[in-house]
Amino acid sequence: MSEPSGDYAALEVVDLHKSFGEVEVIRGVSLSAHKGDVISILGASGSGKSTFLRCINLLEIPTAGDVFVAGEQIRMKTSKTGRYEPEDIHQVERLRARLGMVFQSFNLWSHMTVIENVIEAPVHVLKIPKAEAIEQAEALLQKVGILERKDYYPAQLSGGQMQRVAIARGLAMNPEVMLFDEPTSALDPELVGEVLKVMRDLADEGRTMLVVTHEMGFARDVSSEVVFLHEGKVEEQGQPQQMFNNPNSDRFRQFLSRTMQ
Amino acid sequence: MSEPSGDYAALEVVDLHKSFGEVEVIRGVSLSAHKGDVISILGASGSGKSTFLRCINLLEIPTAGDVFVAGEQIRMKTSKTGRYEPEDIHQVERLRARLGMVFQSFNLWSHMTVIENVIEAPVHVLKIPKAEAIEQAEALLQKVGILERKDYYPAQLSGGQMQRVAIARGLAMNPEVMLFDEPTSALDPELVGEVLKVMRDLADEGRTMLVVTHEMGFARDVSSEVVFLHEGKVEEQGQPQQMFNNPNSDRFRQFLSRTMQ
Amino acid sequence: MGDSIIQFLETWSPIDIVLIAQNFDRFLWGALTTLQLTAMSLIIGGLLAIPLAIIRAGNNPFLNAPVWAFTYLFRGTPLLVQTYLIYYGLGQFEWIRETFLWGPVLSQAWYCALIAFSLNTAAYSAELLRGSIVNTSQGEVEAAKACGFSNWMRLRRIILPSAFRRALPAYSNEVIFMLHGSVVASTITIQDLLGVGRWLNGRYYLAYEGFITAAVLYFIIVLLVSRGFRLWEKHWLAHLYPQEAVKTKPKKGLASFRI
Amino acid sequence: MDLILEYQGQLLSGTWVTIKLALLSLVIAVLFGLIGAGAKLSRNIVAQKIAGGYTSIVRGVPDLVLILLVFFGGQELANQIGILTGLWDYAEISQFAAGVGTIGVVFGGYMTETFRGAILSIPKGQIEAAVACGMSRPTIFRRVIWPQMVVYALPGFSNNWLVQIKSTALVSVIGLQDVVYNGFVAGRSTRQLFTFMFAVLMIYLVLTAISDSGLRWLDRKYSKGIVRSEDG
Amino acid sequence: QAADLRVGVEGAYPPFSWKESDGTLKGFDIEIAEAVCAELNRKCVLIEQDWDGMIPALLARKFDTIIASMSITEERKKRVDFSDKYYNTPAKFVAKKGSGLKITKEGLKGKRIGLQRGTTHQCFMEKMFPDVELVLYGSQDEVFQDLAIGRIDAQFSDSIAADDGFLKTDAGKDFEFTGGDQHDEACHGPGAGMAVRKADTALRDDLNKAIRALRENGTYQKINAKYFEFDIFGG
Ligand SMILES: Nc1ncnc2c1ncn2[C@@H]1O[C@H](COP(=O)(O)OP(=O)(O)OP(=O)(O)O)[C@@H](O)[C@H]1O
Ligand SMILES: Nc1ncnc2c1ncn2[C@@H]1O[C@H](COP(=O)(O)OP(=O)(O)OP(=O)(O)O)[C@@H](O)[C@H]1O
Ligand SMILES: [Mg+2]
Ligand SMILES: [Mg+2]
Repeated sequence: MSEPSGDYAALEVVDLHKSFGEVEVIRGVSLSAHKGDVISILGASGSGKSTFLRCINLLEIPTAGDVFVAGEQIRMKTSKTGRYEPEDIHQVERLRARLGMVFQSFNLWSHMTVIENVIEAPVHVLKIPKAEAIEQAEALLQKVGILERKDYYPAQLSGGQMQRVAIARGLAMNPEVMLFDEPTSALDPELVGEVLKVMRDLADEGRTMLVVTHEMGFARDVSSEVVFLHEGKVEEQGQPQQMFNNPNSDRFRQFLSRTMQ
Repeated sequence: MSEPSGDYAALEVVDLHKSFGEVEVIRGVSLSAHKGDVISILGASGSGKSTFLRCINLLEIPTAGDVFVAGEQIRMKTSKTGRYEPEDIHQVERLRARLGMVFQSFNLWSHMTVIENVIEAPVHVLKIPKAEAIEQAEALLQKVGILERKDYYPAQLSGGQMQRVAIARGLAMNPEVMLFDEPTSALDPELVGEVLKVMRDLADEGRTMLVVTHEMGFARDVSSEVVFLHEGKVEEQGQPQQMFNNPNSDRFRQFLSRTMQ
Repeated sequence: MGDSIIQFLETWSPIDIVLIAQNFDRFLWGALTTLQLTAMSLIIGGLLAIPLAIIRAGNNPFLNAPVWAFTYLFRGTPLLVQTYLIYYGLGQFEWIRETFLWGPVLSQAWYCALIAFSLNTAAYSAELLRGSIVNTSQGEVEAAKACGFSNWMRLRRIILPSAFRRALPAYSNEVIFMLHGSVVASTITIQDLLGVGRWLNGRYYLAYEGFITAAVLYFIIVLLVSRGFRLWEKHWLAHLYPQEAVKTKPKKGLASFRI
Repeated sequence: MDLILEYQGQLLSGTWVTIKLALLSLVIAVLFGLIGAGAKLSRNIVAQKIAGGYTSIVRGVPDLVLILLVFFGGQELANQIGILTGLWDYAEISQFAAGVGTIGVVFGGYMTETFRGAILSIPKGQIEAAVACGMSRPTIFRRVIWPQMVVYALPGFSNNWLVQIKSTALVSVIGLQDVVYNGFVAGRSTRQLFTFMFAVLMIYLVLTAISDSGLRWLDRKYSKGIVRSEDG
Repeated sequence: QAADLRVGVEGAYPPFSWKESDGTLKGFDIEIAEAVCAELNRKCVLIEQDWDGMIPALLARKFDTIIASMSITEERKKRVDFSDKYYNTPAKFVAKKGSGLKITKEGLKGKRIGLQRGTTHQCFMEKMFPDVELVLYGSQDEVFQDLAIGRIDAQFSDSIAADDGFLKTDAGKDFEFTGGDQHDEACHGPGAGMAVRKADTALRDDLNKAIRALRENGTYQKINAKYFEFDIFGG
């Protein structure tokens, strides 16, 4: 999978651990995504997929392990109270800006219109001039097919539309990697398609993406690699064709049989 | 269908009409249910099923037409302002008490426990002594399989459990006819079964029932008669076997093909 | 020994504890007056509020308009002014002083306060209760109709019991506000808790001893009252929460948001 | 009516004092409310405890008692501090200052709860989305929390404000010549207390009615985009 | 010119002090205060203060002296210092004409007696008639108000204040003094003085000098004559 070039990976995670209180939810997961990779993360509910994704941009602070974004390591330290925590919050903020995140529940800012949602971070984090940000934002909204709704408020949109705006918002930062946490599972069945289509387009464009999903079709057809998590560990990992046709582990086989009917 | 005896029907509706403002939603529906009949009412969304059911116990006041409960006509009059309205609200209340109604959204009284919900109307409408009402209620709760939850509040129950309590509440009045308005469509798929089972048992017991439903299996297997409403009119009516196997009208055929996949 | 403690306190304490202790029984009487006045007002006001709320929730314009005006007037103006109006204002009129009500009721500060407070809390409680009557689940009302309940029975058995419960948390605030408001009594010669504080200060020419004592006692009373309400809510509102939610604390939005 | 005209100067100047008092104490209340809400939501236990104590004292002690305490006791305290530190000889705590300060601080306690509730009702996900975009804490507050908090807080704020205007009446008890005091004095000297108290009542009704409609207008204006549940 | 003299006054105790419809203060106390200031060659700043906060406000230095018909008493002397008296009038009960009220323990039993909170009269009543129901008011005006409309059976106060502030007015025409002069040395003291903080001995001495001067140069008598038919300075 990993390219042999001396080039660094867009995202690299090394031996990540995360506990909530006593319970260890992520128990040593490593993964690297090179430019253009589309990695699908599968796993049963509670297997730690969301937690893993949230640890990458430090929405959750990992208990151990390293994260590299485009070769730059997020520096961590152990505080006086014995907690593992980021050394420099500004570095964290800077690297977060290079990772676009799309949530299951969209999380659009409800007091801003569609276009305001999209330009917010470019203008206030990347300090791009507003006019330029608007231009880029309109191009992105065009791409996700929702330009004509740019002056609507989120509450006036359907779920599928909101998710497409959320994707545009993530893209607007021109991130190294886009992280998706079950982007379609809060949608009504008839709205899932429109979001998946946008994601397919992104993959075709060569975007680097990490996608937690229950959409087996997407995982099989679109991703370049599939990671199957089980109880906080990588149980199986590989190319989608091979994994779906000849699952190695019993657990993944079980998982497939339960989800694909 | 209708028995030849001189006996009156448990419920008889004659040429019922109902308009909301300008729009006529029920445009002349007649129907009679004899003791032991289970009549399923089918129809597309907006065809007027709920409105028809609600007109029967005057939750909506019909614009024209007559309703007889166990042979007694609900007396209507035309008021000075030209509105068609019940002549004697006490008669209406008395006859409503002889029709049990189960709503899509259960509508349990949230400030009362399960058992209080069930005995409420018998004690305060039928003036049955409380001890006796409790005894009967417990038997009913036993029948719908929820006796062990009798001291819970509705908010502490699952949807299926709530609906079974609502059925017990309807039965507690020992009504001539039970009216069901899509009793399962607010339930999660895995909870539908438990409610349908209770309804099947009621049918087997010989209860007279009018059921608005989208559950084709129930309509076909359990009901003694099926009425298909289309735009406020009876489009087709008959025995379930015959109707499902050889639909007469194109509309019913379309309806079936769309709903049964 | 005891004397030397008193001696010490008299010389060194920044507040005159000895004087407060000597007059503490008066403070307790004052507290009792405050409680009596508040409780009576709440009872009378509450009883008035129920029919008013029902009228306000209904749609009879002839009844609704005057009740609306009443609640608007009493909610839109200070309790102090309402009390002055009744206590000082009514005495302006000869004919009122000649009615039979004057001697036993209107000439007594206590009753004037009671009238003002009751009307005031009636106005607030009526609006509160109206809100929760209007928000009663329509489905539950229909279910009662379908069971053959008459209008009156629906109100009595379904709508009001449910509305009372849902109004309870807001009502507990109203009770606290009434307790706070009852200090107005001290401005019309009533020796309530604050009245005693003011008496003490006036009698011994002190700046704050009386007020501090009153403040502490008010604080304790409010604390006990809100504890009581919390217990009552737990008991009475059990049905509003799923069983688990009663046991586990609700998660705070930002509490888990770190960086 | 003639009498009211004769005393209209007194009534108007009193009304003006009442309005000034209400507006100034509102500024203090909002300030204290923001600080209090910040403290309650911070992870600093000490700040939480202090803010908790503050709100429960304000909730536990009637405002008139506090006003009297500040007006009489506060002056002595201020003098003592001045003497001990040698910074000032006498710092006047006027009736106006005592009124503004106490009412401001008291309603700051209620505002604390309002603002805290408003911040908590901002969906957590929206803040996470801002974090994920790399926004810094101040930016998140300024761009995401504040604009929404204002809207969520508006109903509670309106409510507090209406109560607060009415509370200003209490300063008449410490002799501040607001509309109640002036009305009362006028009524006393003319033996027409009903007439004057009724006039004062009407003045308050006008003040609250104006505020009420103003706040409703604001609410309509700012609640675009934000779907709020019925209550509040 | 020396610093302003800040004087605490009441404004609700006619004829000694009251407030006009335009908000200005008038009355015997007010004029005496102005005269004292003039005598001391200091500018007067009159500060209105409710009676029951008068001494606390003085102690808190909200003003420098109280000129508000405050009687010189032992109890008050514990907290503040007084100038010599500037007038002395007896205290009396006022009740409805023909009420037949007897000023004895038995006669007052069950009666509601109104008086101003924090006055020497409160001290007197609590000492001499501990079982009588006292109704305490913030100002003397309110006492008259309630007496007139019958909320209290009688009131007890300074006789001049009652006479001019009530009996001579329209509202008081059905009322009369009853029971003669009441005096208790411990409570009532030698008369009304000007209160100062204990440390302010210089001011006290100045005030004494001013009072003497006013008596001697006839200013006092002129003011006195505007309000009363006899010399209220007392013996
Ligand atoms: N903030 C938290 N505190 C405590 N436990 C948590 C927290 N967040 C997640 N967990 C626990 O961590 C485990 C993994 O959760 P996670 O949300 O990562 O699962 P998931 O694979 O995303 O599942 P799903 O498919 O349901 O979203 C679960 O057991 C969950 O209960
Ligand atoms: N209160 C009302 N006011 C106006 N129109 C109404 C009202 N209630 C129902 N309607 C209209 O009457 C028509 C029939 O509604 P009804 O609820 O009876 O349909 P239904 O067959 O029960 O549909 P569904 O399967 O969606 O429940 C619809 O067009 C609906 O919009
Ligand atoms: Mg998840
Ligand atoms: Mg329906």
